[in-house]
Amino acid sequence: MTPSQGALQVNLQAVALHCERDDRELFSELSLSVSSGDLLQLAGPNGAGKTTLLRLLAGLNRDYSGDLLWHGQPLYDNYPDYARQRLYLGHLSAVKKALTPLENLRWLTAQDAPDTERLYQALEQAGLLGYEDTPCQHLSAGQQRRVALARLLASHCPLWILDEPFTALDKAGVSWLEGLMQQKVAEGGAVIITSHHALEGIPGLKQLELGGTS
Amino acid sequence: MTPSQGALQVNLQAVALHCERDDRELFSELSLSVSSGDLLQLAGPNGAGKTTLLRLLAGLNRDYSGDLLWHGQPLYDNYPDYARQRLYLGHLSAVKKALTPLENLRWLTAQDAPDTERLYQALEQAGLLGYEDTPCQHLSAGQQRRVALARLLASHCPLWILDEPFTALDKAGVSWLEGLMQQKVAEGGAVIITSHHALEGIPGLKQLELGGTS
Amino acid sequence: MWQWLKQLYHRLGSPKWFYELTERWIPWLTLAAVATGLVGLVLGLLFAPADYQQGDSFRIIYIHVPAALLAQSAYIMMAVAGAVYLIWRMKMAAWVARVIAPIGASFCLIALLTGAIWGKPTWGTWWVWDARLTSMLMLLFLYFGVMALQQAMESEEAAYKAGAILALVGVVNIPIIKYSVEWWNTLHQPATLKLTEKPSMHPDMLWPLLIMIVSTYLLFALLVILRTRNEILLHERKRVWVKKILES
Amino acid sequence: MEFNSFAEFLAMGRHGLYVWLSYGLTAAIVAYNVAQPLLRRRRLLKEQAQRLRREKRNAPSA
Amino acid sequence: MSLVSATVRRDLLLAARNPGEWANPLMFFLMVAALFPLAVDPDPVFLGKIAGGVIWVAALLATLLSLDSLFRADVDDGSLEQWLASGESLFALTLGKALVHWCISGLPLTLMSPLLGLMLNLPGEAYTALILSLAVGTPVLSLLGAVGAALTASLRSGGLLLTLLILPLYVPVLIFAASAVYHAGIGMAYNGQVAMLGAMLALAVALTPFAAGAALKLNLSR
Amino acid sequence: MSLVSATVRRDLLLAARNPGEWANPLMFFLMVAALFPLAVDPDPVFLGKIAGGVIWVAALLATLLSLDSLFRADVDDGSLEQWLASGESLFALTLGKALVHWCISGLPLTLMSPLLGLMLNLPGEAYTALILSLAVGTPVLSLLGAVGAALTASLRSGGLLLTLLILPLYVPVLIFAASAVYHAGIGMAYNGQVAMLGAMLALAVALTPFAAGAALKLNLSR
Ligand code: HEM
Ligand SMILES: Nc1ncnc2c1ncn2[C@@H]1O[C@H](COP(=O)(O)OP(=O)(O)OP(=O)(O)O)[C@@H](O)[C@H]1O
Ligand SMILES: Nc1ncnc2c1ncn2[C@@H]1O[C@H](COP(=O)(O)OP(=O)(O)OP(=O)(O)O)[C@@H](O)[C@H]1O
Ligand SMILES: [Mg+2]
Ligand SMILES: [Mg+2]
Repeated sequence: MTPSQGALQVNLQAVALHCERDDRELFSELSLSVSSGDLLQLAGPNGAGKTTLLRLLAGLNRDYSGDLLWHGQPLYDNYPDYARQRLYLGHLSAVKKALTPLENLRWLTAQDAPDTERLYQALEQAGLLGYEDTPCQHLSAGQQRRVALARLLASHCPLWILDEPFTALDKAGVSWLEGLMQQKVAEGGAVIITSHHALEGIPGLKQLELGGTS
Repeated sequence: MTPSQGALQVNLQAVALHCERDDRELFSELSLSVSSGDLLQLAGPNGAGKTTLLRLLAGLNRDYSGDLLWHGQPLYDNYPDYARQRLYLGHLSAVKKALTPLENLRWLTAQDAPDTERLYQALEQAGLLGYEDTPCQHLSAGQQRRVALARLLASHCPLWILDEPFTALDKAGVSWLEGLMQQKVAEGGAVIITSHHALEGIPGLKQLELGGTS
Repeated sequence: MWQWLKQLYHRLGSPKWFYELTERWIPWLTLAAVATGLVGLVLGLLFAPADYQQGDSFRIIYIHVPAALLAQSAYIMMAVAGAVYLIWRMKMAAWVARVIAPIGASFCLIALLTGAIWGKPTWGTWWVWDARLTSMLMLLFLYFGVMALQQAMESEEAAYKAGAILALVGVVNIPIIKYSVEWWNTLHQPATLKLTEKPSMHPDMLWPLLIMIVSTYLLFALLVILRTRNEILLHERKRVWVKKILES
Repeated sequence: MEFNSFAEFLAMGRHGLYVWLSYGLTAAIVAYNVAQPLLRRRRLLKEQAQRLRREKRNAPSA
Repeated sequence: MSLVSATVRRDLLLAARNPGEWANPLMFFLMVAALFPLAVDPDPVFLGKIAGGVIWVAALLATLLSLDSLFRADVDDGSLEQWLASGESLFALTLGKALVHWCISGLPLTLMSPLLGLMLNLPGEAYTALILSLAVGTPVLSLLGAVGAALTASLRSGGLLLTLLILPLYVPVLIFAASAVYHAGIGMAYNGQVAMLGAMLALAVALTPFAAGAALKLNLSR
Repeated sequence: MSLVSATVRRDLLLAARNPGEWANPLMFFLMVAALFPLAVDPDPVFLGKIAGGVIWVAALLATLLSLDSLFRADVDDGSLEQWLASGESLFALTLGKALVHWCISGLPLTLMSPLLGLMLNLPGEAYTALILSLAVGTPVLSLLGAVGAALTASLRSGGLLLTLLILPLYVPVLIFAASAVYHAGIGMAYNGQVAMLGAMLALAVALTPFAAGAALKLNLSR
């Protein structure tokens, strides 16, 4: 069941998406396609609909019209398969405060089930060395965010969908995460993020600007 | 009791502060002073202790040794007075999801009790025109943040203490907030913030770098 | 036959069709409900003979029994409509299901209140923990639960789905509740008082009752239609055909 | 006809209170159920018509 | 407008926005009272004897459950932090909170109680005592509860812990109130018990807001 | 390791880290049963007659209270979003959750019940029936409760609403269980009732996880 390393293949298409919230049209006739090697940033002012679009793409919200295709098939025809190929990280990071970073990471990566060695490595790379066994409620905002991000290192999903991943990260953290994304793209994966950060120095970055009213 | 506009006077001193968490020393022998016209940014990597220091300065955490002085008096000798002179905005924004921006703002500014006209103006400046009567649960992350920030406009406190105020704001929002802070400083107020943003183009910005282990 | 059913289903799913059809039905339905109601009441209150045991208090039966019957069938209808929504995502079904809840709860309340009032002269007490009374009370709670849940949900779609799921779980439980309560009541200490066993009623008493039952169902249909039309207006307000109605 | 006079009808053979209380409560509940959708319909039509007019007015300028 | 009155207004507004907040305790009250006949014995004479006690236990549990959210939401969204940052008297704030809580829980329960009395066959003489004891007793429950809610406000699974802290404090109220209703039911005087409840209320108004205020400060150092 | 077993393990770990999670329902159970004699009549013979019913009502309420947090925390911290994003079968997940819930609420209650029996003077013949009915009945409570908890997971003041939704569904369990204990107490057979409870358990295991899974999806579109 674990996808083999070699077969990193992303092909996600959105055709003529239309979505409105509370009588306000967020986007319409929006089409996009993301395939291996793409790094797509959704940009736009507050309330433009970035989070909404991201959740649609992740398959977490069906409140739209239009088509979402994964390898040419409607997304929901084989949702479990899609789910195993994409990693979604939202505003909420699913980190339990009472558990340690290691325990949290083990749950977060349960589907890939990497061995403990791998988890330690991931935590180390995320800059949490020395905190593996501290309950997360004793960590700072940025450190908790790093726990959630550590799962990027321990997972095999070819497609990452990240909502404002840079929140609370310091400068070192930001460039570390940028590096990770570049590496994923170079390996043949793909990344979709929303961020108000200007992502500099990342080759191949595509931007999709969503218009807003505010 | 309302402080008059003319008497903007800030004089906050920390002398030889020392704080440790979980046996790890966050800072020691830290002294700083903030007075009218100052804009102080606490910087440093994740887990350096920025939030901790900010909460000490705001009088929300007494778990330290050293002295905190407000106009030369120990902070806690006349805490209610200090409380009315400084505005604290933390990670959590005290915005009730079931209420509208206007209702939320009215509670947030209850101590200053500005009239409704003023509140509308504040919301307008915060870019929330047209959303005054939408329950906050229907607003995006950045819009909710803007509701919390709108109180900066409707309050008279000379000292602002803000923890990562730029979170979730788009570019327009960031420069709007920078402008607000500059204006406060120019009026003779003072601002202390933590942020991983590089604050550019703000004259008189002082930075305090906290060291970290990560 | 199958084709016809399919066609009917698609029509029912169309708010516009429903709205226009009921436009024509409403006067007739109102007329029928009021007429049967009046006839039933006149016959029941004026012409039916007094019960030889209970005297004239038995005339409460003409509202009590129809309301009790309706309250039970309305719950099932609500659950069915909810299921239709869950399975086929038919918006009309969601609106109907949502609209039935307060109406069904109203009739349930009527049955309970009239029953309680009736109990005072016949049993000498407002309430006993009789099997039927207890299960009726539970039905009221189930209605309230559905209403409160829909009320509490933030998004409309979630409210419809949550209401439907709860209604379905409740429908499985209604027979269980009913039989367990009956069984409990017979095994436990026998109830001191019992609902009158189904009497072989005098036709002069029975006819008004049947007419009232018909009238109540007609009234129910009317109420459901009226409320559903409001839902349609609200949700389809941006459709051209609704705009026309609004402009006229 | 079971009753000889209106007073007798009202008295319902000593059970008037109970009978009329039941019928009264029922009437009230039914009346509420009938009135609610009618009033709501009126309000809805007014609100939505207003909204339409507002949108029409704003459409060219915006 | 001071922060206290602003908070009272906001909380009433929230309750109005979300009717569940006051309707749910009421329904719970009804249901617990309905469970007892099912679980023990539906015989009316028997029920009449335990009615006062059952109604009071139900009222107590309903109050208890509605307490959980008293400060929790304010902790979670940062309102509490802002309270503390405001420097205003915590005494007044907690008193205001308890007042709002009583308005949306104790008051409706009191008004509803005669209905339950009917269903459980409460003796006719006991109704006045029931309503009186609830009217004086439930504010005490709200005030004491505020202390517990303040202590557990920042805990995740506070609900049950709160129960544990508070139930023992509720015991005296329960004893006097139930005894008032019971004595009324057998035609005896019950002013003594109601007077005791009144005294408890006075004491609670004077003391619990201090305790609750101090407890809230604990949530401060996080 | 699949997500289901990982979740079961994580939840057990969380319960171990925070003993309140399983100790509190137990204490509540004890206290409600202890309140009762205070509110009604402490006469032992009288108590013995109602003991079975009171113990069951207390168990039911204790379960109910502990249900509130079943999915709430997972919604708040984003775990639920991750579940749904994982694409794994929700049936298994909710079944796992209900199982964990029973292990930390129903099971301790069952083990604790004889103590309460002693306190309330339960007739000696009724102990087996009490334990048996709790052992078979409380899993049903957990399973039904999971549906309610899933429906109310994303609501702020879900706790009481949950009660409202679930209590009517608990009535049959309560009736059969209390009647089993009662009949055992007066020396009559009670296999019928226990068999009914068993049937309910089978039905609940087969059906409720579907309903709970569907309900969890509701929390998705936010
Ligand atoms: C609050 C109290 C009461 C409730 C909740 C209640 C409930 C019900 C229900 C649910 C039914 C319909 C049963 C069915 O056919 O499915 C019913 C029928 C009936 N009830 Fe009541 N009832 C109450 C009090 C009374 C009283 C006090 C009387 C008269 C002494 C009474 C007389 C009847 C009769 C004659 C029928 C129709 C005959 C039958 O279907 O068996 N009810 N009631
Ligand atoms: N409640 C707590 N109990 C014990 N230790 C804590 C607690 N909160 C934070 N710490 C520790 O204190 C240190 C400083 O935390 P703080 O939140 O002040 O960091 P910060 O500088 O704000 O970081 P960030 O940029 O990530 O927000 C961290 O190393 C953390 O582990
Ligand atoms: N639950 C909801 N119900 C109704 N409308 C909503 C809801 N959530 C968001 N909206 C509306 O949808 C619009 C887009 O919201 P979204 O969260 O996608 O914005 P965003 O681009 O992510 O903004 P931000 O940069 O502030 O995070 C907003 O105008 C908001 O008012
Ligand atoms: Mg967003
Ligand atoms: Mg911080």
